[in-house]
Amino acid sequence: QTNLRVFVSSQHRPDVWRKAFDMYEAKNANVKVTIETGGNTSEQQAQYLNTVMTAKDTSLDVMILDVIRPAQYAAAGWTVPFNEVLGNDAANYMKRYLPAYAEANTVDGKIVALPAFADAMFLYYRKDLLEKHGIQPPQTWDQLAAAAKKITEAEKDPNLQGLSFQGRAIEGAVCTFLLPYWSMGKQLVSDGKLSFDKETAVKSLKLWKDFVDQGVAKKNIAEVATDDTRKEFQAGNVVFAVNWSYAWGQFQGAESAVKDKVGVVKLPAVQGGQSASCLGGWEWGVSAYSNNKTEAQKFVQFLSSPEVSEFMAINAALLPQFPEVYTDADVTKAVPWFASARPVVETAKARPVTPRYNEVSEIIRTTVNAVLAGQQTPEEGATQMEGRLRRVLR
Amino acid sequence: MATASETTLVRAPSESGTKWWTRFLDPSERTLAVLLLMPAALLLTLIIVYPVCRLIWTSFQNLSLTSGVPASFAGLENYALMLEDPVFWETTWNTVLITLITVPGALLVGLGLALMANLPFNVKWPVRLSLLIPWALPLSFAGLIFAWFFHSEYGVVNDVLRRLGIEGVIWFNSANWAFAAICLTIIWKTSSFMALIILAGLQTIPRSLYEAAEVDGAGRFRQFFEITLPLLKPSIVVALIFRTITALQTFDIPYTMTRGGPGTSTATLAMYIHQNTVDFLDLGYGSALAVVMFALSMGVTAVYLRMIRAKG
Amino acid sequence: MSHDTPANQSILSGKPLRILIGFILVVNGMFPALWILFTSLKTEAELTVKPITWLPHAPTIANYLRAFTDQPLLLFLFNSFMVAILSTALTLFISVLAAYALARLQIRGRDLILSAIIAVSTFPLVTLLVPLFEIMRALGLLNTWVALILPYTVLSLPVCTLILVSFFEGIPRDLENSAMIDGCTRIGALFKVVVPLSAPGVFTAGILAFVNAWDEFLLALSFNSNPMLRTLPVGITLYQGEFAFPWPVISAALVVGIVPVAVLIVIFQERVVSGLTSGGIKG
Amino acid sequence: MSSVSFRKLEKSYGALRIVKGIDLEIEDREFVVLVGPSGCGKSTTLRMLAGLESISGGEIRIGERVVNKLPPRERDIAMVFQDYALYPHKTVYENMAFSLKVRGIPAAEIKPRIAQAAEMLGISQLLDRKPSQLSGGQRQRVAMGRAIVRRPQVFLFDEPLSNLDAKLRGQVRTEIKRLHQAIGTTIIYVTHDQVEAMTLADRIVILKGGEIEQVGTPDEVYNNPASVFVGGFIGSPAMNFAKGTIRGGRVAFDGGSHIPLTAKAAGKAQGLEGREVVVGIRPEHFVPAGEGHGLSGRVQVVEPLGSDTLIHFAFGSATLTARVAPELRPHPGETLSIGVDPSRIHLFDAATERSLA
Amino acid sequence: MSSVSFRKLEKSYGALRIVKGIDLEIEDREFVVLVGPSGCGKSTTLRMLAGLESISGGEIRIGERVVNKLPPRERDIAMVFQDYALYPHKTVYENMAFSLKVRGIPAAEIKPRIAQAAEMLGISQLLDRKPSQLSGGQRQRVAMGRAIVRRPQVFLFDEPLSNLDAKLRGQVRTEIKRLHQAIGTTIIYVTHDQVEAMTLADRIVILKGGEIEQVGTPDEVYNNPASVFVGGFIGSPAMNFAKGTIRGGRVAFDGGSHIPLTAKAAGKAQGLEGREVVVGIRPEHFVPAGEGHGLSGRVQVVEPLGSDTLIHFAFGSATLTARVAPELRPHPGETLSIGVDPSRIHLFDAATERSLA
Ligand SMILES: Nc1ncnc2c1ncn2[C@@H]1O[C@H](COP(=O)(O)OP(=O)(O)OP(=O)(O)O)[C@@H](O)[C@H]1O
Ligand SMILES: Nc1ncnc2c1ncn2[C@@H]1O[C@H](COP(=O)(O)OP(=O)(O)OP(=O)(O)O)[C@@H](O)[C@H]1O
Ligand SMILES: [Mg+2]
Ligand SMILES: [Mg+2]
Repeated sequence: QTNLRVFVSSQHRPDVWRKAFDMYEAKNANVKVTIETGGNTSEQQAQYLNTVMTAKDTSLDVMILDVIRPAQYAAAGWTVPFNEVLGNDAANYMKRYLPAYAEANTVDGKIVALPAFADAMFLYYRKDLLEKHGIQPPQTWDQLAAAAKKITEAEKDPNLQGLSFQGRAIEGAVCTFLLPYWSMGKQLVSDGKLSFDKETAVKSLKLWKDFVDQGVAKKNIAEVATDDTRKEFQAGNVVFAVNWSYAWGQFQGAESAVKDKVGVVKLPAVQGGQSASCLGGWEWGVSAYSNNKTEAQKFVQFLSSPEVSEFMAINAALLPQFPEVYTDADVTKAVPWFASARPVVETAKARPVTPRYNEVSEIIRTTVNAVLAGQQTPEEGATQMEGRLRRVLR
Repeated sequence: MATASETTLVRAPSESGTKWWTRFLDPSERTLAVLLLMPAALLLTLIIVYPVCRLIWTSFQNLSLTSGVPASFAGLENYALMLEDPVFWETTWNTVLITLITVPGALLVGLGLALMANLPFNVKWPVRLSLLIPWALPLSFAGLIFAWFFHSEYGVVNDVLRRLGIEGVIWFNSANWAFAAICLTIIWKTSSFMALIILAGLQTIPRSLYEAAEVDGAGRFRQFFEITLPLLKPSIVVALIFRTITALQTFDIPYTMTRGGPGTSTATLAMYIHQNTVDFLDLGYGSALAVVMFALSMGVTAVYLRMIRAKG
Repeated sequence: MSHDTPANQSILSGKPLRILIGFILVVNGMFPALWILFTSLKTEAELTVKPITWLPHAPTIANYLRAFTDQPLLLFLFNSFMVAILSTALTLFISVLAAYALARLQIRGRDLILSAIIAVSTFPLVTLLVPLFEIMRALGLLNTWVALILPYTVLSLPVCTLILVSFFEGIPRDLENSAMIDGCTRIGALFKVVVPLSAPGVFTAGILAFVNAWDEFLLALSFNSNPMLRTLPVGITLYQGEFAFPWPVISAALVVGIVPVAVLIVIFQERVVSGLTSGGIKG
Repeated sequence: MSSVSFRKLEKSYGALRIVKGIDLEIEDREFVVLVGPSGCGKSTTLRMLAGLESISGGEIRIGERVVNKLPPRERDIAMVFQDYALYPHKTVYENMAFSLKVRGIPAAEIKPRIAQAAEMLGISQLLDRKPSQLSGGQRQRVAMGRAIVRRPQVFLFDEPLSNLDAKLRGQVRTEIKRLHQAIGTTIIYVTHDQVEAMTLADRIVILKGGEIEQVGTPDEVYNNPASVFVGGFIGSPAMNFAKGTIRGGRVAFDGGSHIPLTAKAAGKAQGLEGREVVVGIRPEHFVPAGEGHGLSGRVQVVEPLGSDTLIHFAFGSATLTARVAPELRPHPGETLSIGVDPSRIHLFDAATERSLA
Repeated sequence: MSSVSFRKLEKSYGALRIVKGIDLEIEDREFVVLVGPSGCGKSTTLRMLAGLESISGGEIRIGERVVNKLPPRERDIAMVFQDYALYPHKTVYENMAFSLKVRGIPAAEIKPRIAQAAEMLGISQLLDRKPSQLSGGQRQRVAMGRAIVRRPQVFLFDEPLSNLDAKLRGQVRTEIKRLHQAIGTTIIYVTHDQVEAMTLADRIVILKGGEIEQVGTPDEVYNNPASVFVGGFIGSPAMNFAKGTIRGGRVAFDGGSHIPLTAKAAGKAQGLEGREVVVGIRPEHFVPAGEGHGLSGRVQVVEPLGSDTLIHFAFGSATLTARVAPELRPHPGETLSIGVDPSRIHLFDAATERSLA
């Protein structure tokens, strides 16, 4: 009899996960799974898990981790890699997932966690307003700016803003910076080394700052967090919004002012560049202090299977980490919009996979915030960002 | 008036008849003092002293969980690193500034609140309640609520300003305004703690002293400065010590209001410690920072205690 | 103390002024709480209306229903209440003993002990999270009330001790002497005479300890992962999503969390009439 | 300028009437002593005059000013509190200097004034101490000193000497008297010490249950008490009372003894034949047996005071006290024969308890 | 059983010696009164006996037990404090009931005991009040009552009557005396009231600066004071002192007047020819001019007390006070001729201030 304690993020439908666990228990009579939760945001959960892991607690076996954390946990020696159980098959095994997830969970050739579900950033737009003014969903940021200006000027609604994105010094601001940066074809980290391109960084920051200065985005964008974007769009005050997948469900809710008026496409590109989205989603890791590592890894393999992915997509509206699940008939029936989500998720890139990601994140988001608040020019911001990043990622 | 039987009722036990255990009821002053201080000492050792020793030990180690390098003794390296760390200096400066602004601020406001609350109101409880509510509001939510109050669009502050015909500012777009908003919030939140302690002190001042002063010719202000304030001094010092310590540890309010933004302009030392230990998992450096903060608090406390002792 | 003297009247004279002062006090203290109350009666959509509304347009109790049904709010309340009450009681007990020793007994190094007690409180508990977690695990206290009660007691112990010391010093020694002659032990005199007479101080210390325990978040989050043992501040964050922060529901939960504290304060404040110590002695 | 007058002065706490309409005119430079049993409202009256207690009815004037609504500091009074009310955080010197500093008197002048007052009260060596380091008596002297240095228009003293030992009390009493003669400030003084009242007062006011029972010079209240209460209250040991009946120009007591009335008293007692009266006899007005009209009774208690002896003896249902020469020491149980000077007795109506004189 | 003895009792605060070696044996059922100037250590001594103050040296016994280390509650004493020390949070009834409850006496018994004590002290109607609602005198009576209900082995009183008015004081004084006679408990009583000391005490102990100056019955200390200090301290008004020189069987004063010594005194004064002495004369030992040996001086102050008159007159460099009949009222400035009974004077050595008798 093996007892597995699993840490589940409580904002991601632990009740549905429980059912998935039941399925496993049904198949493996010798395993019992108990759920543990702590905090309701990625941040609070990290706080809790960091405490538990630093204290080398043996009671926890499996934990769900935000996509930005597996590398950090692996470096701290808190998770056990899957390479051994997967054997030579490892590389092939990872190919089943969307490529970005294979990348996000592999550090120096070690598979440190297995993906639980996917997420990405989307461009939401007001279908009704675009149709009314005869505008196609924008392909580039310039088009978006033009469209936003045209619509807001025509609508004469003082409350209507062109574009909402995240300027507050939160994790979302990192994506804000990376979207145009990636779109221009540059990477922040390649092969574990910093590959910062300052010119691109300036352009990226300037792109956003220009939106503010031109009135496409609000002056107070520096205080806008992810859910503020969602709320304002949902209240009908925004034409374009950059946001994660969770917003879709809310836009279609009963309290929404934009129900059935929302379109979703992949994010615009920089003129001449490729569209890029920011990869989200969560991964399953096995604690290095667990007494049931093998059993736990087997369990995680199950949780990270297409079968469970489909189950979670249908029952919890979590985006699948397998490309083929998007087109599964049952899934498209339960969540039709996933069809339009797949191309977006496929363009999504993982944020730098580095043990010191938290420091990288802190540097980027404070800079973005400072630039958008007008405390620094894009040039100053980029210079400072480069300097500080260099110290972290030598 | 008394019969023999009554007088024997309360006769003290004779020496030989004294029960052995009664000796434990009357330990010598020294023993009693030790016994009385024991529970506090035990608890403090368990919860604070032992962990603090661990922390200090860690601060001399190279222990960054994300580095992939095993822990090693680093001597004063972490401390040396600190001197060159601009963020350390900035957050320390912010912390000191917040302390210098909000401690006197909360003292003044708290003193005012306490004096006002000490007036003979017919119905006392609404006054006392409003004195305590700010403080009873969980810190983690007080910050969020005030961040919302200072929101440039949906906040009450700008709404009231607008109604008064003043164009509000985007508080969190500017380092100075954000700092001001944070300080105001901290003062609001902590002045009730001050007021509470001062109010308790106020109630111990005998009224006859005011009468004597009144007859002596002292006016309201004179009475305040010559009677109230000196006699409140012990309470004020108590409040100041703890307010200063908590001010040096300021974390929740800037964390929830601005995340230290814009940039790092409103980040505090406690936030930086938290970041280094919890986010960056650099336990060695984080511990060193904590030790520095501890030293800072100790220094301030020592000054206060000297102040009490000088007058005591 | 209760009646007006001319002196008192002149100090801050006049009923109107007093009412104004009362009003200022109430607004200052109550406004955020009232705002939360109003918010808890609004719909989420009303929060993004411009210009903002103060009173709810169409008050709804839906948020309260959600607050109670989405999460076991009553359980959170119960846990918070028990942890806060027990740690307050423990804090008061320990600090009454320590304060008495410091205020009354001839101890060498009294100042040193006092400084030491204060000094330990200068260490932010946050930085001690990990070692504390290890201690609690070693003692098998994780996921118990005790895991929170002990650190919360330490959190309030220094300030409570200091407050009580100053109060005890204000109690005439003869009252205690009298009790000892009347047949009490020193400890008996402490609890029968000194403590009742320091009621305002004990009350103040108690309120401080209670609120400290009632508010704490980080330790509660880390030490008690069992959903059955969650305290209110941790519980309230559960209404949050990864990104979503549903103010109206959280406000409703906050209101539910503030009410017991308010009731407690009102009840106690009636009991703690000012100037208890006056009139017992000649001086 | 600094006369004081009370007109129909009242004080109630809720339904409880404490002071029930006091009318009193105190002249400038007069020394008035308030006496009365504990709880009769002496302190309350003083506090109303000082402005420390609100006035429920009537009016108080200091000089020509109605001061009912005036705050204490504008009344130009100094007060020695029954409970001292020293400032615990100030040294003795600072306690005494406070009122002078408040009134803006230059430091150069404060110092000698305090030195002088301290000298007079014998507290010069205590000037640097805090009140908590003083004994009860020392504190009271400091409180006295604090008032004295002020030199106000009216002094209020609330039992200022009650904690001093007899010797010091006599000394300070004489100082107060001298002080009064020197500066001539109006003084209102509450005490329950007979000697203080008799020796200090220009006039004595006897209060009973919040009302004035009698006002008069010490001699008047001593020699012509207006009522049984005053007779019994003023004088120590207290006046003796015995109930009797007027019968044929004499007062007859139960048990057969009687005292003849003097011609003067008999004149006043005319038409009172058969009325019950209370006879008051001061302890010192007993004379050796044979010298006055003889009375006798069983000795109960003998108290030798050194300077005199007090003999308590039973007389009818009453116990009488006689003050006699110290050498006289009868034993309890003996029968005492003692004389009364009929011209020295006081007659009161038994029903109203008012004087018949 | 409940005798009390002090052996070489000492008390110091740091370097400050307050009580400097007191030796005193108090018998069971004895009533001992401690007197002495303010600050001489009376309260301190009492508090050491009660166990409230640690003992710096020597030993205290109650009965046969050395109680130096015994906690107050086991000494079976009751104490009335100089500053009352009533429990402000308890009603009068609860104040009085407290010690009985603590000792586990059943409620049924507590009630009548309190009722009885309250009746005796005249506080029956105050039982429901809190101390803050009482006047000073009322508080003191409650404090008395609290001790009385206890019926302990030893009663300690620290100036219990100082805030009562004269009448009540006399009354309570008699009650205390009666109480003592009834239960016969040992009583140690601190006061600075002459009358209390003289009437209550079996023995009076006069303290000066932490040392015993004289112990004796009231008569002894009054009639044979051991020193100038005792002579001046006991008796009110105080004994008069004048410096003189023994010359040929007489005491000669500056200014030429003299008093002859009685044969007995002359005997003792032999060999003292030419020595400086202090002559002590009690105010009541002046007699009308012509009756004794004549003295004269300028009248300074006249204090009519009603029962007597005090005349303060200058004699050489000293001021003497004479207690005379109330009718005698010389005016200040007049020259007074007055007699002294030579057999009544006291002689002290001018250098040591000890009695020569
Ligand atoms: N706040 C109060 N509430 C009710 N009664 C009070 C209050 N203060 C005083 N009293 C009552 O008023 C009466 C007069 O009190 P006051 O202090 O004037 O007496 P006093 O004549 O000075 O007596 P003492 O000689 O004992 O000092 C007393 O019976 C007292 O109990
Ligand atoms: N804690 C202390 N530290 C230093 N000196 C003290 C202390 N307590 C009392 N004294 C001093 O001890 C002396 C004796 O005090 P005590 O109270 O015994 O006097 P007392 O004879 O009762 O006088 P009183 O008649 O004024 O009550 C005083 O001079 C006083 O100043
Ligand atoms: Mg009084
Ligand atoms: Mg004393």
